[in-house]
Amino acid sequence: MNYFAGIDIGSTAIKAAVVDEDGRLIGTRIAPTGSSFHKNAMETFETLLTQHGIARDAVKFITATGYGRKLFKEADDSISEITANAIGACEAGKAFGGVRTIINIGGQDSKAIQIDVNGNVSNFAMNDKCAAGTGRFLDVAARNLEIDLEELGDYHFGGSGAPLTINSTCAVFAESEIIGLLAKGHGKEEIVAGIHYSIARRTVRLAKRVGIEDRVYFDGGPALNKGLVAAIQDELGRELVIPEQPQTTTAFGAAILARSQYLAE
Amino acid sequence: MTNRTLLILLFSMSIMRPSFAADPLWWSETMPHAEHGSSQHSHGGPVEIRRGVYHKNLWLRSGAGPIDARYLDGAISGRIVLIDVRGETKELSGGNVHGSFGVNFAMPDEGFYNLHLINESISDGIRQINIAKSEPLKHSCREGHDHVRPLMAPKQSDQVPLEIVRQRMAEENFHSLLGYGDTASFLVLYQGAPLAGAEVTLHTARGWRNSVRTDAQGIASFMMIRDYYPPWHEFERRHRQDYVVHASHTTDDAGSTDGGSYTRTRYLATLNGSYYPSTRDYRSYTYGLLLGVFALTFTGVAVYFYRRRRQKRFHEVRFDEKN
Amino acid sequence: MNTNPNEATAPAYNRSRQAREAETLLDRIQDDFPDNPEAMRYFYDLFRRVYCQGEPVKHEGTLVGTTCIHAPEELIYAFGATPVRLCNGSYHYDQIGADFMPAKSCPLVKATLGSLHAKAAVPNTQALELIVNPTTCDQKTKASAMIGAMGYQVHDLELPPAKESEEARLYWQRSVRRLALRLRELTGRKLTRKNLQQAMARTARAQTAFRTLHQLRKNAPALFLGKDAFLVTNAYFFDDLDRWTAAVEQLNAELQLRQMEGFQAAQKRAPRILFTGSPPIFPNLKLPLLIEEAGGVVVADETCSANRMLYDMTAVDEWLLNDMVDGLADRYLKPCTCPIFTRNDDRQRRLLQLAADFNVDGVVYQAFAGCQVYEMEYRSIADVLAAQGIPMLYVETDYSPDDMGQLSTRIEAFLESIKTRKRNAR
Amino acid sequence: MKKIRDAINGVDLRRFRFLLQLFFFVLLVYGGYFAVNLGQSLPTFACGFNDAGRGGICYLLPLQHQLAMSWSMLFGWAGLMVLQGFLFFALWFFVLNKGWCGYVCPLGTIQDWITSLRTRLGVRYSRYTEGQFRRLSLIKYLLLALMILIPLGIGGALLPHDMGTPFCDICPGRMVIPMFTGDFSQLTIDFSTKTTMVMTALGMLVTGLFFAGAFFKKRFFCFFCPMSALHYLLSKPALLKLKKDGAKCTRCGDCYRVCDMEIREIADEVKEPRIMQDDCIMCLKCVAHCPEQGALKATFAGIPIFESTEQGFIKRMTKGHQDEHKPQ
Repeated sequence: MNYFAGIDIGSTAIKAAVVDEDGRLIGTRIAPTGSSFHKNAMETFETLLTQHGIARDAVKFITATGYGRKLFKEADDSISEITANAIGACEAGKAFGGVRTIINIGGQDSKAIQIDVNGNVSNFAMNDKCAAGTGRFLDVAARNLEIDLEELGDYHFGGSGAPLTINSTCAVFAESEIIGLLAKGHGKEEIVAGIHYSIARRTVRLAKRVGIEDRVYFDGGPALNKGLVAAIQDELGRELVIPEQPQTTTAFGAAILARSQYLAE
Repeated sequence: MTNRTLLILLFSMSIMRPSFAADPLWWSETMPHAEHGSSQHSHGGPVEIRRGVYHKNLWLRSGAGPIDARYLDGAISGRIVLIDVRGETKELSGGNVHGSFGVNFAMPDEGFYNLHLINESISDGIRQINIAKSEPLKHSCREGHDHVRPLMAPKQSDQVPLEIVRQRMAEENFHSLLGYGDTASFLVLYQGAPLAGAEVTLHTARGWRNSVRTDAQGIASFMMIRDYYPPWHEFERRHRQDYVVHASHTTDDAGSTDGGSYTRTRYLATLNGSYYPSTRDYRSYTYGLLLGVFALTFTGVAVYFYRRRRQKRFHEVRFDEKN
Repeated sequence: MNTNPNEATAPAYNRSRQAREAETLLDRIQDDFPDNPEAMRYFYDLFRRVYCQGEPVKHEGTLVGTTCIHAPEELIYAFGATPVRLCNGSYHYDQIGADFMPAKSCPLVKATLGSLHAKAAVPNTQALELIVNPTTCDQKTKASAMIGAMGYQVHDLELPPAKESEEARLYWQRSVRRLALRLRELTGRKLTRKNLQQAMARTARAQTAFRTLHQLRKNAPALFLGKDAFLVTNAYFFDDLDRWTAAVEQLNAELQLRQMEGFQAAQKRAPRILFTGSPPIFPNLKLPLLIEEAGGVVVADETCSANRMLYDMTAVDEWLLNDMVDGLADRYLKPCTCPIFTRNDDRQRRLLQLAADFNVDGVVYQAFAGCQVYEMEYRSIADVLAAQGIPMLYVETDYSPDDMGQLSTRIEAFLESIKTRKRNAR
Repeated sequence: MKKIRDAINGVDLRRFRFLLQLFFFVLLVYGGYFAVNLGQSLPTFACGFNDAGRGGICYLLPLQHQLAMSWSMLFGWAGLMVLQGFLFFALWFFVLNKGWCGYVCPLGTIQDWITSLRTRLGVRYSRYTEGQFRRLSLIKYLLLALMILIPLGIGGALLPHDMGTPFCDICPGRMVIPMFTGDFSQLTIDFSTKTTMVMTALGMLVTGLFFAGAFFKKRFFCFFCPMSALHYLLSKPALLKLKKDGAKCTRCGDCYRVCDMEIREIADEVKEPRIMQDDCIMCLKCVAHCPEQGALKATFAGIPIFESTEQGFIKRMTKGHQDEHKPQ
């Protein structure tokens, strides 16, 4: 049996995915990027293989994606995460009846991608170089509020009052604004909801730039944050399609591409 | 008795009376009574156009010059022969044309037609043979101008004993007009040969006349005088005036005919024609050039100052082309 | 990134920050790509000498700085002076220039100000006796007084904000004639028919060489990479006119040879990119380099550091000074597709025609953060390109290298989408 | 084939045009001496007053003449003749379109010679402002209307007969062209009637203006030429055409710069391929001065015969650069 792997080396986490000859997802694995990401990436990949009892030789083609894709020399090919994300989302979205718009929030960036029925990118937009509206923004906020990243979702729904307005979109200024709000005695719940809405507004603006069509697929780590999902849905005015494992869509896409590239050759 | 009937009486008498026959007979293009009908101007004098075909009216007049010659009311004896452009001869009969005796004939082809009247009478033992000739031109610009050159040459008739042939001017074409100051030359032929020393007289419309004798080649030349002096605003560039040329020749031929016997024979040939104001009479180079030069200078100077002024007012930067 | 400053042989100058910036880029241009044309060596060496070793700019007579393509250089040459284009691409000077201009303003103008302010700037223009500053965009217009305050003589060459009307044309012609007066004062020489004719002949020869190069880039597969093309046109800013022309003619000859041999400078299916928007000026060739490193090839451009500067040629009807100068004025105004002008349609049409002529697969639109006119024209350009089915990537960036990673992702994704599109089209 | 095409497109138009104009000038002004006769329906100023040398006659002369016929004739059998003349005129015209103006017209050629004299003297040309241009451009239609209405009025006996050819009276061609065969008889004022006096005086004024105007302004008279207006009315089906591919145009305005007739549309119009305007004289200088491959072209019966090319432009400009010290 031949297998194909996709490795997404992102700014905060390394994601690996393996598919079989029929394109079925065999397994995925997520690990923090850390400082020596090359070593970590290899480890993640190899651990994934051992978990599923796949020999290294059986993996016929590896496609790397993410910021570290160029430096991962073990890969057979590399692909930008936008394309990989589109392919992965298109494939994963089939379970939901097909998707045409993808919103991805990563550690350092956020993207909106429009794809055609075949999963080809027809348009995309990315945030500017600042970290506003990205996973990093959530990170900073969570640290300021002294709560875990995973708890943000629960806080979002826990508030009694309306979400507060966070004016600053910049992660650095938002930090001081949050501290100010805390000092004024506002509840963490309302602040968290405010942060989610702030990100949601930015994200939706990005999505509108590429044009929203059909179902909207939402992936990336922050897609696990129920509060953020609710805020985006609220701003967007429609339901989001969220995969089971939103972090690995891109790696899955890379793996699918690895398979089709191998079969094409 | 009205004047008119008296005139007719006088006329009929005059034909009877031999002394009248001494007056020259000549053809005229000028309509005797302007109120009759209408004619159109064309290159070659007045014509009547009937269904696109040019017709010429010519009236016979008796008398020395245009100023005192009479139109004839009744018929006159003699033959009227028309030689058309192609040289074909046709006898015409005269009749009443717009109230006076004359002929009317069609001129279908472009070019010169020759009309001859030959009339003779005897009185006091002198046989007088009148030969009145006219050389009308038919030309319409619509026919174009390419065919003109071969048609220009004058024709001679072998049917008349004494003939005056108008010589063509230099560069003459169908549009050429005889103007004041131009020289008109006539060749006098007797029995087809140039006749030297014959007396030729030219009468102009206002009574001026001049007589010269033909030279060895049989040619007599006249310079046309200006005899048209209207106020300038009434000046007409196309003011047509008749002239008539007489030439006579007397021989000692004697004999007798139905009219009696004679001891001498006198031939009297006439040829009529038209002349016009010369361009020199109404055109001025001086004023023309003055005006032209004025316009040129004025425009030139105006543009120069306009450019200068703009340069100053807008501080327009212009470059000196002199290196 | 790939840095290997050759410190052993380079002089001390090499240690300055901006020299290192230039060095890094030159290394990337030279070493990261195989099969650079032999004739490009002249340009690589030229940039190393001028940017890394601080060689003074070669010139005859007075050196006259220009801050935009609208300054008619033939006039400057005709007065026996040498023009040097001061538009700067260095991040180092951009940061210095930030002292003069708001941080959010155009990096090009900031860098220009920075380089004028810096001592021993690069390119080394020594003492500029006059700077001709066309009043193009707001930032260049306002830079005039700042340059003046640094002690330079500045001539504001007034440019109308629209170019369609006859009034604008006449206004500009007057403006150019006034520049001639100023140059006469400066040089003390007279403008003659012969001088101007010779100056025009020189630039016409240079433009002819450029046009030949431009046409050679129509070839598919590409004979020549865009990064080199930008380097060539950037050299025109400061290089000796005749020397530059000869080098380009040599390059053309080599490319023609390549054409006959069926050479490929990039992959056969490499997406052909039309570059438009804010000008890539050495050493800020970030975007064209990223495109070509990601496997695309820049086959044509519509920027004022290359095509817009050199493509359009002067026509003269009567070889009289007045007609020649007016003809020059027209050439610098009428065909210009700079977004500072009121209407956008000439630029739209130019892009569509370039896209058609060069068989372009996609357009990359660079807008310098702070260059509002390019930012504002983005939508209208995007619309006409979309109507023709030509994909476009809009990139807002500046001279800082911070966004390199993110940009490379976007560019790669863009090229990948073009490739899929082409695959599907087949 | 491509070589021939390149050679044509790279032609030195100035020279080519000079020679062709000279040829036609000799043909039309001196042709009569060589028995050349092209008839009287020529769509160009082959002046009929040049009796001796003319190789054909400008259609405006017979046209005015014919229209001055009495109405009964004009609207009767003679009308057919007028139509026939017009047909011949139209047939001649269809061949060259306005090329008759830029290449054949003797009066135009004379103006080009005057222009060339001016450049030799180093005097710059004048241009109209846009407003002036728009207003002056209408004059030719006015003249055309008068040129038709006045003879018609004469035919209807509404106007004096001596105005029979009103345009010829004021056309500088009548004065200027016969001079070339030594006939100066037209340089006069005709005092025979008031009308002729006024008309001939106007004629002389226009002649003076013509020389001064043509010196400062390229093709000065052509702005007012009623023949040009008549041409334009017939120009659509003509064989020779001037076409523009707007997509290839960079609107650099080079064509407009060199245009003797200051036609802005040639540079600004990018949608309509049929670019010829009413003032155009089809000198094709615009095509020669266009640096964009195929942006402007002259076609004959749909076949491109002269096209703007980069190479041709560069060749012609290089020649201009080299003609040092010798303007023109």
